[in-house]
Amino acid sequence: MKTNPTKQIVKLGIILSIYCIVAALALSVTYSVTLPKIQEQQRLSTERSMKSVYPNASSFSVVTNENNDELFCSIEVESGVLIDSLYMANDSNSSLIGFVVKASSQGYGGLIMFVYGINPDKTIEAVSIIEQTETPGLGANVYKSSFLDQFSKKNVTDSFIVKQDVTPITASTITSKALTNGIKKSVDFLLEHHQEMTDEK
Amino acid sequence: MKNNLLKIFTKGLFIENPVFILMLGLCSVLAVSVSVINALGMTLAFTFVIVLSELTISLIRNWIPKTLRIPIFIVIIASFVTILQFLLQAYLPALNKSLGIFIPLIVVNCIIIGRIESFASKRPVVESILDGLGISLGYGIAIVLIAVVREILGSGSILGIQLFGSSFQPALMFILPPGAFLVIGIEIGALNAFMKKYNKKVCSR
Amino acid sequence: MNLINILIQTIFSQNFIFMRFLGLCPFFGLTNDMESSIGMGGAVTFVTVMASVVSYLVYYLILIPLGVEYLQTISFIVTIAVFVQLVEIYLKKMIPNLYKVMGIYLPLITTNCMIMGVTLLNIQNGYTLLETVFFAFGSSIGFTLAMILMTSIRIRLRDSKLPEFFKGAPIVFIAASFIAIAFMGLQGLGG
Amino acid sequence: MSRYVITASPHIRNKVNTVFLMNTVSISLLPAAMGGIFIFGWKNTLPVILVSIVSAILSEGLLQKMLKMPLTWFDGSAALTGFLLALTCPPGIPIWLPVVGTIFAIFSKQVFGGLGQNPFNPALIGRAFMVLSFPVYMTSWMKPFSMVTSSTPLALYAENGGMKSVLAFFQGNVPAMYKSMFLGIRGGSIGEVFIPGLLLGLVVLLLTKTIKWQIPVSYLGTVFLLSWLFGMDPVFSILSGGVMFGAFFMATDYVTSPMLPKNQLIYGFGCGLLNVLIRVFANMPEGTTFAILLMNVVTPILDRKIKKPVGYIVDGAK
Repeated sequence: MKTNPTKQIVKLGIILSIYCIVAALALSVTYSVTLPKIQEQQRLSTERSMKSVYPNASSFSVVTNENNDELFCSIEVESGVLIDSLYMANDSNSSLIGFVVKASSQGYGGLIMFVYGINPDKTIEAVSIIEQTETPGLGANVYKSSFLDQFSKKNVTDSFIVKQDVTPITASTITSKALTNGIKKSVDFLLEHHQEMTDEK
Repeated sequence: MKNNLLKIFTKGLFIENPVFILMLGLCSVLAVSVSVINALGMTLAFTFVIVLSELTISLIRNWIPKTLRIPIFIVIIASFVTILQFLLQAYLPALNKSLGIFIPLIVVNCIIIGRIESFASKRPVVESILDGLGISLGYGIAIVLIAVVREILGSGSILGIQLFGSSFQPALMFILPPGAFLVIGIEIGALNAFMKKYNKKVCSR
Repeated sequence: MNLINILIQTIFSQNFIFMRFLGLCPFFGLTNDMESSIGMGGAVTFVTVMASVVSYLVYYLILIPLGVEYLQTISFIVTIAVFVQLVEIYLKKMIPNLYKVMGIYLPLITTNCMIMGVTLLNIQNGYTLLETVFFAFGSSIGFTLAMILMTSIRIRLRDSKLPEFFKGAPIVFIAASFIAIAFMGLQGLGG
Repeated sequence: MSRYVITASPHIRNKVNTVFLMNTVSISLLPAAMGGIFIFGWKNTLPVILVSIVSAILSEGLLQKMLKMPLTWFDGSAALTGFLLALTCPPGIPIWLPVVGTIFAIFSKQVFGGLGQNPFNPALIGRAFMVLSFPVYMTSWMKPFSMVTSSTPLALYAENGGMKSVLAFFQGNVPAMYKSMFLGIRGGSIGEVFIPGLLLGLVVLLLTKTIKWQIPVSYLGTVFLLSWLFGMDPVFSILSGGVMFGAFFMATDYVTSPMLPKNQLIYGFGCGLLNVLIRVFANMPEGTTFAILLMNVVTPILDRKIKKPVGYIVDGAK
């Protein structure tokens, strides 16, 4: 028994399309159900990283200009150092505690993403690593408090030079330099370009 | 009958272990076996996709034209993988992050398409689910066995709990790529040696 | 400069086989002799580059305008499967000689996770079309290089008297481990 | 063409020959080793060397027993592997480190069927394993004639921005830099620093016809020219790190390097090229270990593809 080949192809095409449509429908339903939850998770993870810098702050808001456009969104300060965004941290009386900078720097094994706080008295509040792909056991120790704590209360006018005023992670000079340099360069850039920040200090 | 179902379930564990014996789906096995937690998470993700895909395809196996079977299989697997991605992003974002690209890559895992082609597209639903569960368990056993060795030797911990004092120096190479190849090689060798001994014993009896 | 860095990284320091564990099935299955490794390498290179471009276009010209980026996984795998089918039909009809060489590898390619991986990473890394082409080309060359090196060792192994324990698959994995050790020295090449 | 059938190199099946060969290489290592012992003090070096040799011999015996292979642990090859490995270690490392390293090194040889079958240089695999696994210890160097830690000149080059900082370390005095580099008054591995000893060892190897000139000459020549090209002081480049040690004692290993002189030239060139590329562009300050290992992988292709060696196994020839 022979069937018309064109008819056959059309028939197969219709069958495959039905499968695809059913699949796409199922996916869009799942997507719309899970979407609020996914967005919630993303918001939570950003907030968690900012809370790690200013645990007492009650709200964080993106720093904007007069037109409500975000300032400092994905600005490359120098090759490898990127300011992702700048937030203001306010306490429950909505008075300013400090600024949170989300930035990244090119490390040994890829980008190191981190946040840190700048206090109004021009000192670093705390540094926290969001994401990194450094060598396990070496550069990956960048998240440890033994390394990060030395930035706390450091004045932004300090020199930030590894092996001088910053003790590197054991045998991971490149990673240590990447983070130190990332903080220093982004802070310098912000102080130079952000009027509001310098005014208040 | 019961015996037969049991056989379908257990064959994936050792005799037809997808990783150690058939050596399929190695990419994800080697990549995520740096820690036992990742290994368990990957097994969970894999189980979700293979069981649901086998179930679905076994249900509709009479409505799949033979010439279109591979594209339809792929569409169904890919749908379940995408659903899995949504679920992970919504409920287990940390796991989603640490498994990274190997979640969407479950789509091209040769184990799944192989089981569907050779089993689920021909067998009834219950058998297909059992087959999926058995294969997942075999996959899980393999990936966890590799991860246990790599995590102990490479990080000195298991499930993130430090096993030794601070003076213990883990050999970092085991959590680097060469460690993955080395550990799976030695484990397959050991398994072969074990099977040989076991088979000989069976024969002599 | 960035393009050259992408090439160097994908071929050496971020080699898809030794560092990223993608595309392992043919790496272990087809490295018994030089001809099939190079043949597979060629077929993979062709399909990876073309599939990357097509899936790039699908993503930016169809998925994004329609606002359905979440269909990425499913549309990419369908794109690759359809593309491989078309290549097979085309080669069979138009260039039968090439088909004879590449034909046996083509069906295996749809489930080669390197190709799917490359198309996903192109989007994940936010590459431009040109960067996509370089990334796809570099990774396939890196794949081919890995295939050739593995074959080199396996040729050597044929003459060896291996201990019983390691015969077969285990020694191939262990040899791959040692090549990966050597590749670790190239970390950082290409930035 | 030829009636001879050659199996994988080397063609040492005779036990006496193996022992003789291994001992020649071991003896030629002695001057460099003694230089290292003198420079870094016997307390920091001698235990490393002795433990390494003993542990290599023991692990060879143990592995051969476990894998049910013929016992050849006293033919000198395991001892040589241990000796070579110890000489590439930084002085003063914890004593368990060479033990772990030699076990891995011997494993990498036995796994392929023992001496003559291994595609990778065992001592180098052992060292690479140690560098990747315990990088903190393997990059802690010692200042000559003291117990103070210091950097190697290559680490200065890699981490602090090129020749400038190396020269600054030597107060800008180039002849003084050459002199102290030549005499081994610098941080480095036990066996790599004392250049006169290495050269003496090379002379012994060449005079006894243990090795041929091709690999060392093309290796060092390539390093010299390429580092010049990339703006590194070429003399500094060949005096620093383990290039000389690698070119004389590691790259020339019979089992893992090509057989034909022409291929040996290509092999040496490849080692030199990779070595300089790693030093200048990659993360590691020194690349000798990994450069030679990468060329080990290529050796079978060189031997079979570029030119078929005389006596290449033709199917059915017997």
